[in-house]
Amino acid sequence: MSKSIDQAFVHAKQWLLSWLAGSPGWVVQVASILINIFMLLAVFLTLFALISVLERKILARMQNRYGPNRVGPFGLFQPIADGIKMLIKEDIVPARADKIVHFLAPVLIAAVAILTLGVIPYGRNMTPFTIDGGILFFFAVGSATELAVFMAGWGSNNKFSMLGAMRAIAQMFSYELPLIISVLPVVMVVGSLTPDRIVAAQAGYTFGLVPRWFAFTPWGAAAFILFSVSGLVESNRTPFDVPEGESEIVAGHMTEYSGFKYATFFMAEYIGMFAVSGLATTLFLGGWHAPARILEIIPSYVWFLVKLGALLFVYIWVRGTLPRTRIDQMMNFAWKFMLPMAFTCIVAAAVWHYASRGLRGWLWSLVVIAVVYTALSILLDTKRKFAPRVYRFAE
Amino acid sequence: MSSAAFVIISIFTLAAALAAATLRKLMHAALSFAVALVGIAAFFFLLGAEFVGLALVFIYIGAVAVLIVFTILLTRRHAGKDRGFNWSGVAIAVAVFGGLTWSIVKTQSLSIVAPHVPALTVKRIGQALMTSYVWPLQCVGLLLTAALIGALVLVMEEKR
Amino acid sequence: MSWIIDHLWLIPAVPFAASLVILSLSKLRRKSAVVLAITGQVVALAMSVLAFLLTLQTQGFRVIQNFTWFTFGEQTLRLGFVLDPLAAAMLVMISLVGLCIFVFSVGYMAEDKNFTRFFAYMSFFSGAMLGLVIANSLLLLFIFWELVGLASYLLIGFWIERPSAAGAAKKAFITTRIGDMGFFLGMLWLYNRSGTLLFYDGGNGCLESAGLALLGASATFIALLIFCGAVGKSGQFPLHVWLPDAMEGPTPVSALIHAATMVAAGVFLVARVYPLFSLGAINGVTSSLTIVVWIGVTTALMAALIAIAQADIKRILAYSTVSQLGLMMVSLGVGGVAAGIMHLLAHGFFKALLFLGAGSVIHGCHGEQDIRKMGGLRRFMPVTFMTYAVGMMALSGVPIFFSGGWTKEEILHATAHWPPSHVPYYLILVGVVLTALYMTRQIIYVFFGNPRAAAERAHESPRVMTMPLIVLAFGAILLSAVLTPAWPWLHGYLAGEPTYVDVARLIQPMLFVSLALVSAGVGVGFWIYRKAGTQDGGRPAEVDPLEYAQPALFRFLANKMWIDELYARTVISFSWMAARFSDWMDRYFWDGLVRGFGAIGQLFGIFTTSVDEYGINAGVDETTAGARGLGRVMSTAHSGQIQTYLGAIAIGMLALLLLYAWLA
Amino acid sequence: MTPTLQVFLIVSAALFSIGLLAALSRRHAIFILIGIEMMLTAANLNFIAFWRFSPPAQQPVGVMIAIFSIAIAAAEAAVGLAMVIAVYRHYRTTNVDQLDQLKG
Repeated sequence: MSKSIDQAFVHAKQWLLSWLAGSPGWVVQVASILINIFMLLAVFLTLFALISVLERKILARMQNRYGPNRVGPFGLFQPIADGIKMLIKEDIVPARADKIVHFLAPVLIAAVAILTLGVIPYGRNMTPFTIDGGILFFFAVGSATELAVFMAGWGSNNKFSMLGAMRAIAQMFSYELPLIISVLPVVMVVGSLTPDRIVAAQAGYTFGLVPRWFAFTPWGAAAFILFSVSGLVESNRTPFDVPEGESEIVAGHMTEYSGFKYATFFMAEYIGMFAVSGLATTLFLGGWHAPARILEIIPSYVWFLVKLGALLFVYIWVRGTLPRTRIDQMMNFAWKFMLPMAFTCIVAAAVWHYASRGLRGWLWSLVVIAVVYTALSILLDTKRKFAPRVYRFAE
Repeated sequence: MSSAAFVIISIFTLAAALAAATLRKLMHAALSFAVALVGIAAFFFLLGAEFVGLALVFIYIGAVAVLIVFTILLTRRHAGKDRGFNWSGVAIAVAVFGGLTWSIVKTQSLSIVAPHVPALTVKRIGQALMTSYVWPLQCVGLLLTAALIGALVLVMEEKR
Repeated sequence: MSWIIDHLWLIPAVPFAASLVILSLSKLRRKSAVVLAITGQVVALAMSVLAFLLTLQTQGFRVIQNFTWFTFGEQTLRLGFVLDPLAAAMLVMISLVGLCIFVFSVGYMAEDKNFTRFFAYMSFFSGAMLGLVIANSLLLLFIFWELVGLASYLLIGFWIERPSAAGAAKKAFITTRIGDMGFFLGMLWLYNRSGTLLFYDGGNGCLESAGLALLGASATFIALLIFCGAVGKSGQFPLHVWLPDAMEGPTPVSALIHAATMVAAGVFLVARVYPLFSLGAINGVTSSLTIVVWIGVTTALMAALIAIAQADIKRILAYSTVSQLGLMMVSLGVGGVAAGIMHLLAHGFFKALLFLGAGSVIHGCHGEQDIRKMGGLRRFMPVTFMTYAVGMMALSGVPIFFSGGWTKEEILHATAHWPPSHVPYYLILVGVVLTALYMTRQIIYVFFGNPRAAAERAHESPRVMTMPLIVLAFGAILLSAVLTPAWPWLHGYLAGEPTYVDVARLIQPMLFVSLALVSAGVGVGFWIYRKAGTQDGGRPAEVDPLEYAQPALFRFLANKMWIDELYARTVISFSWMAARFSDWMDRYFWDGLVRGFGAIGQLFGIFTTSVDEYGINAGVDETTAGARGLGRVMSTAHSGQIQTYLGAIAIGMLALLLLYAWLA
Repeated sequence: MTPTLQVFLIVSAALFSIGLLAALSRRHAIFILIGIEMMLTAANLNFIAFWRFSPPAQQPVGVMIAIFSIAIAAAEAAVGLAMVIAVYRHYRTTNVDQLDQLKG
């Protein structure tokens, strides 16, 4: 029974495709692709609507206020109202803008964000597009975001836009390195760039109790943290929303956008966040695997969504907690701490692998990470830098 | 490997490439170049070299194209429109194209259909890179480091 | 536990690594430097103790770890590590004493601006020294030998801004180099004869029967050449002059390198290659060993005499070190290898203790080193005084409670039964008396009597400096537990013999001999120097009692028997003369030759010039004019426009393509 | 009908010629770089096509060369663009017509 619920969507798709039995092969192929795309868009656009209102409500709770509560029950219809507002708002294009580039930027950024969703396994047998180098695809396509942001900045012909775009590109470039390098340990250990294989490699339980997720190994935990932080930066969210910091440069590269184009940017940011969280889930949190053997009766895609939701909650939580960083602090952090640590994770994963992947490997890789972490914090003088601030007043 | 896909991709690629070579606004040309690269990556997919296609997208669109637009931004004084157009260059390019096409068409041994080859997995590429091609790989790593440092030195502001 | 056997290389590698890391740190990271250096030393100590415990398992324990360094042609050059009682005992002594000295240095060097560099060098030295003792190949030993030499050079000249320190460093380096030259030649000779430099190699090493059989009569010369190295490093008679000057370095350096460990390396080397020395021994006597004995005796007696007349607290200890090393050499030469090494180990403890005590005194007296300006310090520096007294008694050879007494007694015992001659025995007895005498003199000058100029503002050193002193003092005392004839455990351990307890052997005639000698030395010392530093009769306060009594003799001794001056007159002035002669030859003879040839060349040149000018040039001018014209025409192709070049390349490519297609 | 090697080569030749066109006829230095990159990718396309159309071999040599040439092209682009910036700083122009200091 639980198996059929687990595979419900897969069966439904096969049933739909069975209508096309007898038509040429490419028709079935195209139909299958279209179904996948449709499902992806339906699920994630709904999720986007839901998260946008939930984020506002959660943030409101954290800031001791109510948040949206007027439209529909508990304000749940708020996104619909927002959507209608965005759609009927006037679309303003600056006179001196580069109109083609200005128009293409939001299209590209949204397309890229949605494309990256395609390679993530959402449940057992539920990967929309299986590519041999799925992880590489994710990053290859994701790297076009920078171009899109630059197009937005350039096309608007506005100083704030340009500055915001440059900041965005600088930070995205810097954090793309730790992001990708922190994925490498997993790829190395699994020996594959295919997300399905990576999820499969995390099946099973040590001592029948602790799931074999990579986040439970020292290198995996370190890489997971690095990946999540870098992912946070890549999606330009607080505390790393330097490129669109409204108190400094209006809204960065989105300054000259309004109406539906602005909504597209907004959507792309959220979908990018979903994609990074989904990849983090796949890589480190065991994908759609259940955290305990007993809980395997719950369908796999539910587990995936639960983990995704947990990560998203953490993102919102961080946004509600931390203030915005300065750009130079961010850059220093990326190059002086994140990057060496990411390389250390590779070494630690290799140590873990060659020390037979057991408890011994666990301890040794912990030692590697702890040593490098300590050395880095001594070298970077974190004790002094993160001490309580001393205020000096004019005397 | 279907003809339809080939025709679509080649028209797309060549159109984008032509745009990249002839558009008057530099920024538009750079973006067209990125589009042309997507087309070439599609060619690679079509030919079964998925990894190379992905690497091409990753490196060219993620890095080289952004570098180019950044350079355009930094040397903006003339970035608006590129007026001059050297017609002798066009003639040479057309002649080269003619010569190449003529010699390709003339060589009969080239009109072959692709044989069936096993899919080229990333794993196999990785193994090849780590065994037979490990020296070139290291050399490329060294080259990239040198290029990185060289580029930095070139653009560093001279301290006065 | 046997893990350490496979990882013996880690013992030197850890301090080396610490040194490299510290060197790469910024000058301001003092705390990190200290933590790294001391951690490295603690790790080395822990591993040494592990290795030491391992060697206790069986009698005559010995494991080797050989590996190939590189291969040239048919030959492979192999290096290796060895762990046996000799190495293990040295390891523990070096790392323990080293640790104490590191801790002491934290206090002593606290004010120095090159604090991190100091610890980097010290760690470097420690690593090299630990490597030296576990080397299983003469070549590897030589490598580490040179590395400790380098460390010694760097540390003697640590205060590089002082010309005297730089000079002393240079002197140490060059003097030891003379000995090392012999060592190197001996090594080459050995390799030529035996084809291997490994000490132990499962029966094929150069110290094992198969290897020794290949040497034959050349063994004597090889042994003596290697002994040259030991003479240089251990400051034996002709080459001892660098060691007292080496006291220009910081005091912890003197304690670690120039008292406890490095200078003992020569003794260690002789003990290590002892089979070479004793090859073909008749009744335990060979000609090479006889030379070792005589050099040792000469050194011991001479240095002890000089020590009596010195005023610098560290120089006295330096000459004492030279003298004690001579004693060890005598012991090795007469066949008491275990006794010599025991004395080396015990000496390592109490001499390090004495030097650190001296450092503490200097620190307390704000940098003053002249004992005549101290006095009465026992009231100001009680801890230093107590520990210093322990060291003094151990060095003087006070029996029963102090380790030095037992080892010295054993050396005397060994020497007394040397077949060829009894002269060394009697000379060494004199040496023992002199040792007690000059130590008594020193301690009276420093700690007794009235405070003089430098002692007035003296203060006890901080805890970080006194703790190592106390540890070393306990070491110097407790070590005697395993040295007594009643239970000669260390002797048995080193010699690979079983030991058992026999209280009856505690009382031996030699015990009374040494007791008598020491009390004679101390008593005479007290009698002579009872009023040292004060005005007495016709003698001014600052004049030494001995100087007052025997001015000529004292001057002779105070000027180190004029050996430095002798060298300056003979060796150095000879090399000056040789240099000047070579310079003259170069300037006038060879230069004259060269100039002569030059003149011939010039003449020929004048001739050819005229031919050139009027015969050939006319033709060439025309040609060059033509070439220039052609060049002007060609240069128009170089428009400086890259696109033109690129276009030309494209056209060329097209032409080649068409040519190829047309031909095919 | 499936495409033969010839048509791939012709497309690649066309791409190469377009790259050459950009490199030869435009004045702005960046265009020259774009043209060179395009010619390089055309060469890569050739390599991949030849690999795909030749009988299966032990090593995917064509693919390997393409991968290495992509890496080298990235290095070339970085240095080339750095040079463009340096030239711009020095001469205040990126127009290659005006950069003829090496004129003979």
